[in-house]
Amino acid sequence: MASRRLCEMAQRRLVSSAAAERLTASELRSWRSSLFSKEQARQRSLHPRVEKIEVTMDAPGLQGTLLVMNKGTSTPYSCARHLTEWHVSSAALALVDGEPWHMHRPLTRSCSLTLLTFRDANPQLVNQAYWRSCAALLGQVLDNAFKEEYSVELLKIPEVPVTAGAFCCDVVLDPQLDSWTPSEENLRSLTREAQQLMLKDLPWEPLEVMPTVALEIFSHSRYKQEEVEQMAANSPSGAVSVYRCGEHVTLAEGPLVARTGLCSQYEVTALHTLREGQWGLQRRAQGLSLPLNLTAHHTVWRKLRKRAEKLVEIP
Amino acid sequence: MRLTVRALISHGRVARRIGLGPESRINMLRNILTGLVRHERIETTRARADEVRFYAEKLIDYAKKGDTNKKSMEMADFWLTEKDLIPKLFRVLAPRFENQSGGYTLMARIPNRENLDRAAMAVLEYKGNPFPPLFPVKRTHELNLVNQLLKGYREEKAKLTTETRDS
Amino acid sequence: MAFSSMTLPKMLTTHYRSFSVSTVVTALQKLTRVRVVDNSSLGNSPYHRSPRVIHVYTKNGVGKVGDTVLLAIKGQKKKALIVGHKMPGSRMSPRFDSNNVVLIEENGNPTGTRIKAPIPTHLRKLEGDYSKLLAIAQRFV
Amino acid sequence: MAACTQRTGALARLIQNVQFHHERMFSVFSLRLQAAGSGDKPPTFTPPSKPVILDKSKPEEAARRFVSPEFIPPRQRTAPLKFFLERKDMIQRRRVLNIPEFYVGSVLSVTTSDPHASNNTNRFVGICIQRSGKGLGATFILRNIIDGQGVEICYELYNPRMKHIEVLKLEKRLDDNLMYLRDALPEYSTFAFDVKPVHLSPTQEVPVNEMKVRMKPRPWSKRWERPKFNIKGIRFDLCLTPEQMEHAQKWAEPWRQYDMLKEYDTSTLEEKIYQEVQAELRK
Amino acid sequence: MAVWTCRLLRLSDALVYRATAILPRTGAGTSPLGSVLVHCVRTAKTSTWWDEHLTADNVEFLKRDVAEDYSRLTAAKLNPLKDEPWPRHEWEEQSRRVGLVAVKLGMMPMWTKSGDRHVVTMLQVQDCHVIKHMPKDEYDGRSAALVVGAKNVSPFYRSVEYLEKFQNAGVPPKQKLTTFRVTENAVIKPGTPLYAAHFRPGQYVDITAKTIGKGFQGVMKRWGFKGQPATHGQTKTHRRPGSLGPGGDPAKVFKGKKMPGRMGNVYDTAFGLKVWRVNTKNNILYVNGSVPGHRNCLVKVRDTVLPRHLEKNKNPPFPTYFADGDEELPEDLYTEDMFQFGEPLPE
Repeated sequence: MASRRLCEMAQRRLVSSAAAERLTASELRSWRSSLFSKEQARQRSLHPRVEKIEVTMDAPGLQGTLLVMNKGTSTPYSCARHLTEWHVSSAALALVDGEPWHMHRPLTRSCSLTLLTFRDANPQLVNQAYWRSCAALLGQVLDNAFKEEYSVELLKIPEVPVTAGAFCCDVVLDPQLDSWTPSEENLRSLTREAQQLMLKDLPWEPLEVMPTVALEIFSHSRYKQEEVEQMAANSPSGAVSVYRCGEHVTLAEGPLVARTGLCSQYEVTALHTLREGQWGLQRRAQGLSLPLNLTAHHTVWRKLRKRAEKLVEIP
Repeated sequence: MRLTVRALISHGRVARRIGLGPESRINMLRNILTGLVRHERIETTRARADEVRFYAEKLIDYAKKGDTNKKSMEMADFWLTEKDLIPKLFRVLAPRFENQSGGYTLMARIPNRENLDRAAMAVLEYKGNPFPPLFPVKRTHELNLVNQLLKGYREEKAKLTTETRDS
Repeated sequence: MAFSSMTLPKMLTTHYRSFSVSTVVTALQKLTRVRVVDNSSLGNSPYHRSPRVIHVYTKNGVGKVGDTVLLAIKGQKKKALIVGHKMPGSRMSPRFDSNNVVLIEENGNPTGTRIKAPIPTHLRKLEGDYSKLLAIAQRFV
Repeated sequence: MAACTQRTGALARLIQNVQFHHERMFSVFSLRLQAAGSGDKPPTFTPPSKPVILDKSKPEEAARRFVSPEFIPPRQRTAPLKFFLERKDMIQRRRVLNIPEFYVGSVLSVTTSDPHASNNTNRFVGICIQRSGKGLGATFILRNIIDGQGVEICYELYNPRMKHIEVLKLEKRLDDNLMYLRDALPEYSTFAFDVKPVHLSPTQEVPVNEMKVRMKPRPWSKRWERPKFNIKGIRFDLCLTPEQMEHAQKWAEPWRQYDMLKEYDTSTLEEKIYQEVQAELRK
Repeated sequence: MAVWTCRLLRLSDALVYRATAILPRTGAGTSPLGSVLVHCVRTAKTSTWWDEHLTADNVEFLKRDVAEDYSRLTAAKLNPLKDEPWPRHEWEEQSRRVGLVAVKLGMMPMWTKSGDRHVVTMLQVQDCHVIKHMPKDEYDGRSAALVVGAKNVSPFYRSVEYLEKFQNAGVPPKQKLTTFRVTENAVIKPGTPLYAAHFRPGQYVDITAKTIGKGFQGVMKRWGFKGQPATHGQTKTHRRPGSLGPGGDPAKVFKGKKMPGRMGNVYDTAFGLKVWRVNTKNNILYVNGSVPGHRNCLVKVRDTVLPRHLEKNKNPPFPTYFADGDEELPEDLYTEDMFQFGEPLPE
């Protein structure tokens, strides 16, 4: 029975990788990353001439500030760099004409710009983006954490409200690991991985790509290809947003925050086993994180952490 | 009584020994308190500010009894050396703290005096004065991440308790 | 002659101000002026000097109720038993407005035949030594 | 003249009530009273309030509220639990021993058990000149003059040796502390042992005896004229010159009454303790 | 690195407030941030106060939640030995029990049946738990030890390291921790609550606490020297120590010479105090006489080491009094000769 399932799995994966040769996980990462770079360079070359746009800042204390930026090159981040260091370091997300916009995504038109931080009066957008980013970070950690002989398939990152208490990242591990239950120490090592990524302060680089490009990037994963198709169908422009952090390339439904260094307290709290799905035994990794400038006292943290260990039910 | 370790074992003698003697102490405090009622925010040495703070609060307590009360009128008359402030105490300050019991004043430490004595200084004020605030407004919003997490925790806990009560 | 110059009513002459104004702090010590409360002629006949303690027969030199002292009275030495003092003793025991003594002989027998002032009941603890003295007491408080 | 006869009548009643041991003292006492009566200010003697019929005609009044002062905790930072535990013991004791309401200035008779006294009890009558101590350590001092000898006894309210406390005359005086009776003329602290107790109905106000005492010549044990004692019950005009009274004001501290740090308002505390004690005693 | 960024952030945070105040841009005049007078600049990462980002509601909730936790932890420990009880041994000669940590409440008088008055100190045993067991080799190689703590404190102002000590025992963090040497047969499982009934009336105890600090004092107050006369030609010599010792031959002041200095605020022990009464409901010990330390201070109570009282300390509740045991105790335990306030008058 088990061997049959193994065969099926192998078949599925082989089908997906029919186009390319078999790669190890690290090679796969760098391959995806190089494709990402290529596409990024192509998109940049679409704007050979410097075109100026006017960006109106809209934030308390900054009303009426007008910045003249370059179209297709300047990002909200570069706008922040024209202001103060505080804006550079604490801005997590931008709001361009009322639309959430990643900090490193180039501006395409004259617009009004608001920089969002975690301590705004209404930080719901940022919170959601932060939760998504932490989940993406968790995915990156899981992708990287296992030995070469075990395959890891990251599933779609579920959208969890902040009040649920923990962010989640669904994953299907190698069938050999089906009977494996992570110990406390395993979770701690995952946490350490994440902390190291945070320490590196890597930016999340966004890219809007057409589904064909995305399909090429994720040509090794059947599941990811399906996800790309789904996302392309859902988005009005037909484009898919892809993010890269370090060498890891991931898909995301909404914008992420600017960089990993914005996380301050971060802990992987649990790795629950869900059920047998189409792609194998699904697991759900959960974690808890709080951003810089909003750290919690250790007693509060312990309470929240205890809660984050419970399985988050997604309807 | 002030809550200090000193007060705990001082057998009730909690008054600071400032000035030239008990009478001078009271007179000094009277003058400072009069200044406080007039300007609503004053700057003085830390010990004096701390000492006069108790009297400033008690005076409001008396003022809240109304100007028809004999004892409170006597107190106001004694503690306010400038008599034009008595109506202010009863008409302005007492109504301001109508719904509040205690905690009418605010004290903030400021850097030492640049004088020769380098005395530790403090700012003392009656709350609700028209001046710009002493401390930055606490910018804590219910919607920030920690509070949202705690909100989820609270709701879950409340649900749990109701469930256990029902069962 | 200081006493006669006082313009007191007549009844006050039996009062004790004129006998002892010693401080209250340490019950009876050397040079304390005392009031003799028995009816012995030695203690009651007038003399220009009030009786004084010249020795206290205790280890610390302070005499309380029940201690023996040596008096200088009318130019002679005489032993006496303390039967009350101004300094407050333990609770529930009386405190008197004067330092009272009763003159006793060397063997503990009282010199007088009657004690005029009330004496504290806890003197009865000394029943064995001073039974004769306690027998002539008029009143206990 | 009529007033005079009335007064003598009252005196006669009083004399009947009070039996004097000392013939001479009695004569001096009455003489002095007459002398005072012929003076400008007669010392006020409140005659025993006999008519209970009067009370019935009056509308129904609430009984006096009285919290014994030792129940009020002193002003300090001790855990309230300590006072609560002490109160519990005090109430337990009060269930066995009836400790009546009395004030400084009331005349009391106290019976104690005394292993040295005849048939093991000892009775003493005197005027209460001071109440002190809080909690179980509360004390009061009775003063009397017996055979011309001033005697004071400090009683502990909660000592198991206390057998019986009886109020012979419930009244207050002008001061809260009558220690100056030590320096006053002896008749002010002379009380007979075999007086019948005067009944005062529990709804009636406790009368204040506004008697002012005459003092022995100075020096006194304390300088009672000093403002810190705040004595009202002494005829200072008889023993001090106006200059001396003026001089005593040198030690006055007029600011003291305005020092709010020294205030200790126990009214709410008193009310709470009263309710608690009543509830406990009724059990 | 993280710390540094954080610090910079905070600084820049502050700078922004100030910048807005100094350079009012167009439309920024009404900003509430522009009117900052006093601003606390924090430099270290850990120096946030615990309720910095929390709303008042949440602060309230957390406080309540912690209190609930505490009561739960305490309640759970009321019967701690059911799962895996440690063996209990019988008392023997030479056994040494654990002690208690108690709060000094104050003093009050008590009377014996014969009417003698004694003053007693009331000690309240408040949330006293065994925190840790240290076996012989871990402690000092001579005897085992138990760490006992008392008086719950808020976790919001304690370090993580301190709170970790209490996690094994599963009890709320305590204000005071002390170590008691015990014999091997008297060890108790961590997390066990200790009660006032650990001691029984008639027993004798030693009490250790920090004395009231008196500050810098002269020799008369500190060591009880006699001083010099007030008059008779004294010049500036009334309360001075006088000679410090012989001159030429030793030519020095001997070590340990009593001199002026700081007085009090050191640990002191009162030995051999009799326990007159024990209140089992409120956990109060009534101990004879006075006890070092000020009111509301935490004192350490243990069986006395004085040999003359060993006879009276025999057969105590061993290793401690367990509330879930078979023993039913009345609310108040007295010694036989103590007068109980509710009882009828003695003769």
